[in-house]
Amino acid sequence: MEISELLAQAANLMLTGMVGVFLFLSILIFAVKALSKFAATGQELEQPNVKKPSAKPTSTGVPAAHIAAISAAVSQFRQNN
Amino acid sequence: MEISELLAQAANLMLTGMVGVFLFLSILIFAVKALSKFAATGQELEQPNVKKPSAKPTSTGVPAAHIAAISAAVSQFRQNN
Amino acid sequence: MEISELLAQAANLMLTGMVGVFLFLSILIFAVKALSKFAATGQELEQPNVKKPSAKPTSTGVPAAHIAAISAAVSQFRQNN
Amino acid sequence: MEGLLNLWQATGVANLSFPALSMIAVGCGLLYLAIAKKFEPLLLVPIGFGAILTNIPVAALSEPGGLLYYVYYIGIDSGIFPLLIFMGVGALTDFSALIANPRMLLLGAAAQFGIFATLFGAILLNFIPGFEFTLQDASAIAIIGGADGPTAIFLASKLSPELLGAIAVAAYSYMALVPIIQPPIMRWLTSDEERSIAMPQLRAVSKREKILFPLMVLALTLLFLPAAAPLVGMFCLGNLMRESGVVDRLSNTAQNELINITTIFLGLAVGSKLAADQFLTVETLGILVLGALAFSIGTASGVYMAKIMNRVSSNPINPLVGAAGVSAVPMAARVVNKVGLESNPHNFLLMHAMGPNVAGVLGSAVAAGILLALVN
Amino acid sequence: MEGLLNLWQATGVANLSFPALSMIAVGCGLLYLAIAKKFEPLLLVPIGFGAILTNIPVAALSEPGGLLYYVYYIGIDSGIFPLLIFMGVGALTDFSALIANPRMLLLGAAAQFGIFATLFGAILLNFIPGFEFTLQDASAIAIIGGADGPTAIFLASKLSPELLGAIAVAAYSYMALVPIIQPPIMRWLTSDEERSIAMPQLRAVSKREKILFPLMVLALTLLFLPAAAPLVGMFCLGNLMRESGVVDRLSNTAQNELINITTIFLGLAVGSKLAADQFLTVETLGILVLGALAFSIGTASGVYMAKIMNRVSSNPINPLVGAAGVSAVPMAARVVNKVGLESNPHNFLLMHAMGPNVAGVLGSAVAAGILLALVN
Amino acid sequence: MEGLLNLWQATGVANLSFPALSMIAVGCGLLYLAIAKKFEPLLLVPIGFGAILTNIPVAALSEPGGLLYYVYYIGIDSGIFPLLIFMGVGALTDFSALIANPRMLLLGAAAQFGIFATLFGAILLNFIPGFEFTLQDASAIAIIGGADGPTAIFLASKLSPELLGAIAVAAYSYMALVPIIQPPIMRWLTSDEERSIAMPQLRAVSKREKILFPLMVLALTLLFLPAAAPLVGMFCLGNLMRESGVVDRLSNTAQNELINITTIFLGLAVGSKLAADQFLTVETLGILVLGALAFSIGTASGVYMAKIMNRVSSNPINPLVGAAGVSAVPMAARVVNKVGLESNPHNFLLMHAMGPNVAGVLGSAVAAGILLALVN
Ligand code: NA
Ligand code: NA
Ligand code: NA
Repeated sequence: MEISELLAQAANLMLTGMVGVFLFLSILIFAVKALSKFAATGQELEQPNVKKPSAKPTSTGVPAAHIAAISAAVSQFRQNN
Repeated sequence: MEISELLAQAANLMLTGMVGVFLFLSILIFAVKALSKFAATGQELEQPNVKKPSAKPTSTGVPAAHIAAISAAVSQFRQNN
Repeated sequence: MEISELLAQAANLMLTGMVGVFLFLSILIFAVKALSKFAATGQELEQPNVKKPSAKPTSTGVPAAHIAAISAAVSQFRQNN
Repeated sequence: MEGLLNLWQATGVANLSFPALSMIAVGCGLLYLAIAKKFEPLLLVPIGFGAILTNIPVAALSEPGGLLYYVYYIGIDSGIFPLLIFMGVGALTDFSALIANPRMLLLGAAAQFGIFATLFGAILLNFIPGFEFTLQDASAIAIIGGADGPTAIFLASKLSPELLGAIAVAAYSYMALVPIIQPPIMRWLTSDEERSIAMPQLRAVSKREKILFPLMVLALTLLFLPAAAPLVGMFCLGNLMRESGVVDRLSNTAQNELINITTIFLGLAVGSKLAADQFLTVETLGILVLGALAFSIGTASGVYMAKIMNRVSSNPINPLVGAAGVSAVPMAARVVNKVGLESNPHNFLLMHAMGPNVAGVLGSAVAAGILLALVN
Repeated sequence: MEGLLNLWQATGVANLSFPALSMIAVGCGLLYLAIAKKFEPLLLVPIGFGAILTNIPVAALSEPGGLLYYVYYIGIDSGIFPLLIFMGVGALTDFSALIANPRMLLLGAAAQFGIFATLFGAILLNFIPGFEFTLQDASAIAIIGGADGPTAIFLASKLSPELLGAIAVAAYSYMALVPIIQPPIMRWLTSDEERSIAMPQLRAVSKREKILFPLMVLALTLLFLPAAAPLVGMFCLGNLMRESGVVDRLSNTAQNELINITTIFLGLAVGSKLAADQFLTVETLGILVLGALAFSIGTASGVYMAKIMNRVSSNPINPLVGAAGVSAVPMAARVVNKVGLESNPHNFLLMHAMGPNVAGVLGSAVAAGILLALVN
Repeated sequence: MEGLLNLWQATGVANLSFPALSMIAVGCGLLYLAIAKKFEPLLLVPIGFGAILTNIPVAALSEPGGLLYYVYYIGIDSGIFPLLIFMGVGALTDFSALIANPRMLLLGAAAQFGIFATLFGAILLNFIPGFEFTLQDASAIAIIGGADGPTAIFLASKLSPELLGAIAVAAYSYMALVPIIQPPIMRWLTSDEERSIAMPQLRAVSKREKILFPLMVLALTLLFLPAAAPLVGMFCLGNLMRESGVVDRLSNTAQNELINITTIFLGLAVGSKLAADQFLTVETLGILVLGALAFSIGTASGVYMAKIMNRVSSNPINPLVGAAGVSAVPMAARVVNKVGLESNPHNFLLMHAMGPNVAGVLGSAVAAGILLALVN
């Protein structure tokens, strides 16, 4: 295949792809908003950042150092806000 | 195959099956009784309902709620008997 | 194949094998010594016998009784030396 | 524009059929029961999710090369997953109550009448136009009455794989419904006086008995019903690992990580059999009716057997414990305890019901072995 | 003597080639980065070790009958390992921040421009003699810009398996280099004032929303992009197991033992694709250049999108959080937080960056689905 | 009646053969040793149980379609299970004692004479009518002297799969019997004075040495004995994961769940090779005799080598530690410690014996590599 033809296809793919990604995630935005309204009909609320206690809190797939960093940031965040 | 013939086979299977199940489990009754006599020749006894301590007591394959219910029942049972 | 021929091959294998094993592990001795000199350029040292604390100390693949025995021996070793 | 058109033609909207949509609704229904109602969530979450995945158009997850296809052929078609689950269940089961009172095995035997009566009933259904169950189909459906998920999946995968999805869903659904199905039958068949019977405390059981028990069950299987050897054998291996006390790390792994991993995949694979063309049939309706029948008959037979034993025996037997003979461990035993407490608030039947309860597991494995030996 | 001669002829010294030796050096380099520099060690340790093993002469570990051969064909060729990792990642992901502020999804969408621009760039490279990338190759390379290891491996195994080794190594290496690649771009595109913008605290999210979120994502995938169903489906299954709260033992196993076991084997299998004849090519060089480009463009697009949104929106949006849209969870979000603190030491952006961060995971899975639908 | 007759014909009683019964007795014997005597229970429980299962008539668990068939072909025939065990053992092994005193490697080398002398002995047995061992068979049998289960299983599966059952059983049985086999030989070859020799305390070992050690072993294997690369490579991967300190979650999984799951299946698969027609042969008798011989010669060679080293070296070496060179970790090291304490109650040799002990693991992997290179 000629490179120019491939380039045309790639450009087309770039356009289609970005439109597709934006369409999909935009629909998801509306869906989440609808979901929140639906769910707002009285449910116990949780803090968004509070991790639910886990049976094995030390092994969550992300390096422990990251978790420590995140936890520190969150607690600082709370103190400062 | 005619349904009537199938029905005859199913009836036969029902009879054979129930006889087989009862035979097998009845033999097991005698075997367990023999086993108990054999084992009664002096061994440290355990309470039948005492669960042996397990390394991971919280994850035993049955929902935790069930275990809690069973434990509660057992302790009540002991208090009442 | 004649047994005598097999025997000759087996004897040859015995010789080659032992020479090979000794060669390999002897090279390893020199390599480890070289490694130790290389590594001696200032690093935090650990006691050779101190097991690093593990997330699940009780399940290390060797029977717990062995570990207990080894630990006991090690602590005695330290007291006596 | 051409790209967007191609993309549109690859969407689900452009490829959705009504049957697939209905099966996705069924999957959502199972998830609802599992999450909101807590009905056997460990199985119904992966089954429900697998049902949704398998019915997604275009994605072809259950066709050769798809994830669910691999999982089904590696784990279910081979029989490996139900056997691993059974090993884990064996490692989780404590047979003390049964060893202390082995007569309870008769209750576990009686409850299997639910299986064999339903087998007959499934063939009877053939008189209705639209049903054409073979003896294999009938046997696979009837095993729902065993109230034992892995046994049902193992037998169905051998005898009637195209019905496996409906059978597994029926089995787990009715196991979750035990607290609703059983109590009315139990109350109807017993008097308040019978339900108040107290049973003597169970004797202590030695470690040696508990170690030898799984080996003895295996020996009897070997001698009298080798067709049940895969199921009973793996169950006994798990139980021996538990009771021997020398391989705790293996026993713990069998009870936890191994059974968890297998459960996720088993559930997905079962769900992958809930494709529209296999599930949305009149047979599924028949299976659901027959499954309910099987549970009810099994419960009733257990209770009746206990009534008979109570009459002929010197030791009093509360007829309610017979209902636990269908297995559905430990749900059925808890139901017995609850119904018993209604009549006599000081009579705790839980441990007494554990005997027939685990006997029911053995009983349905034996029944499965008989069906494999005679029908296969 | 003959024996020793035979033994000599079976040594590596007598069979070593320079290319194999170079690849072993590459493997050692990856181990060095993983162990001494702590760059994505969970993946780079097994990948680096696998690269060494696969290039050991005579041993033939990656040829039929060898361990790495089995692991590759069972786990990668089938697509199973990346999907299991994705299930585990789903079980580890908390979508609260995204549900509280769903507009962040636009940032996750914008950052995918890194993928599609790189796709175009890869085809452009064909003008240089020596490069002959097909659309499949270009798509597989471009997905590096998704900053998501399992997505890249899954797509490459489907579209361009012979480039898989280089693509996976590039993806994980650049993910590890996020703290070095992103900050200059972020600082270059934003003013100090913009970087100091504080964002309003996130609202609380209910349990019901968190349970329904993965199901909704699955529903949209089903309707609009079923080609993404394997990836998105397994991700949503993991997340549903986490949030439903009724199958904690399955969720814990998916987050721990199952993902660990899969990670070891996935790494070894990826490493086994770092054979000299496949890796020491001019294409690899192109892939490394294009991968860096993809990350940079993705970062820039995310930041630009955030700037645009900040202008049109009533709620202030710190443009830095756009950089987290490339995913690379949670590294990119931490980088955002760190760069933000430089301009305003009281402005903690971490939780705000988690929204675009997890949106980026969805975004690149969607992009992968589009590529599978249109290019495959 | 016909049904019951069919059922009878499907029983084990009607199909039992005396050889199968004998093998079931052998399986029970292994279970007895494992549970009552605590002889290597982690392996002998699944092996013994597998031996019983495989000999159950009618059930055909080891024939195509049966569980044990799948487990054997997936895990042993491919070599995957022993390699995974070896990775786990590597993750469990601490090489500090060996790095501190690398001369101990000579003891690990000397003890391998048990392997090569037994190889010669196995061929000698061919003079007795009924024995017809090939060089492959003889090599697979001789590796029992390596006192290393996974190495023996890996080599036997490659060289002589039909002898695998007997070889694995002999290997694990003699490993369990180390406390009975070794002490008389050790006492016979040493004086009380020699046994009382105290050894200088071991120096501290740095983290860097421990990280680089497995990589160096791998490098030497690559250069000089690539045939040993699968075994040594997986062992080194496990050890590197342990010592690197950056992938603890992978290392823990390799040491625990993964090795446990593999052990259950490996044991069952080995047990499945204890079918009557393969085990009840005169070869098995020969294997048992040769295995005992191999252990004894290996012990003696280790002790002799230590005596020689003690004479030529400036640092005192207690000859007992040579016995640990056969590996059988950590049993052999404990036996050394115990026998040493009999002569000098203040002389704790355990840590000094760990060096030759782990050297023995490397030594037998090297010996296996040489056999694979020259005999295969
Ligand atoms: Na049952
Ligand atoms: Na992404
Ligand atoms: Na050895």
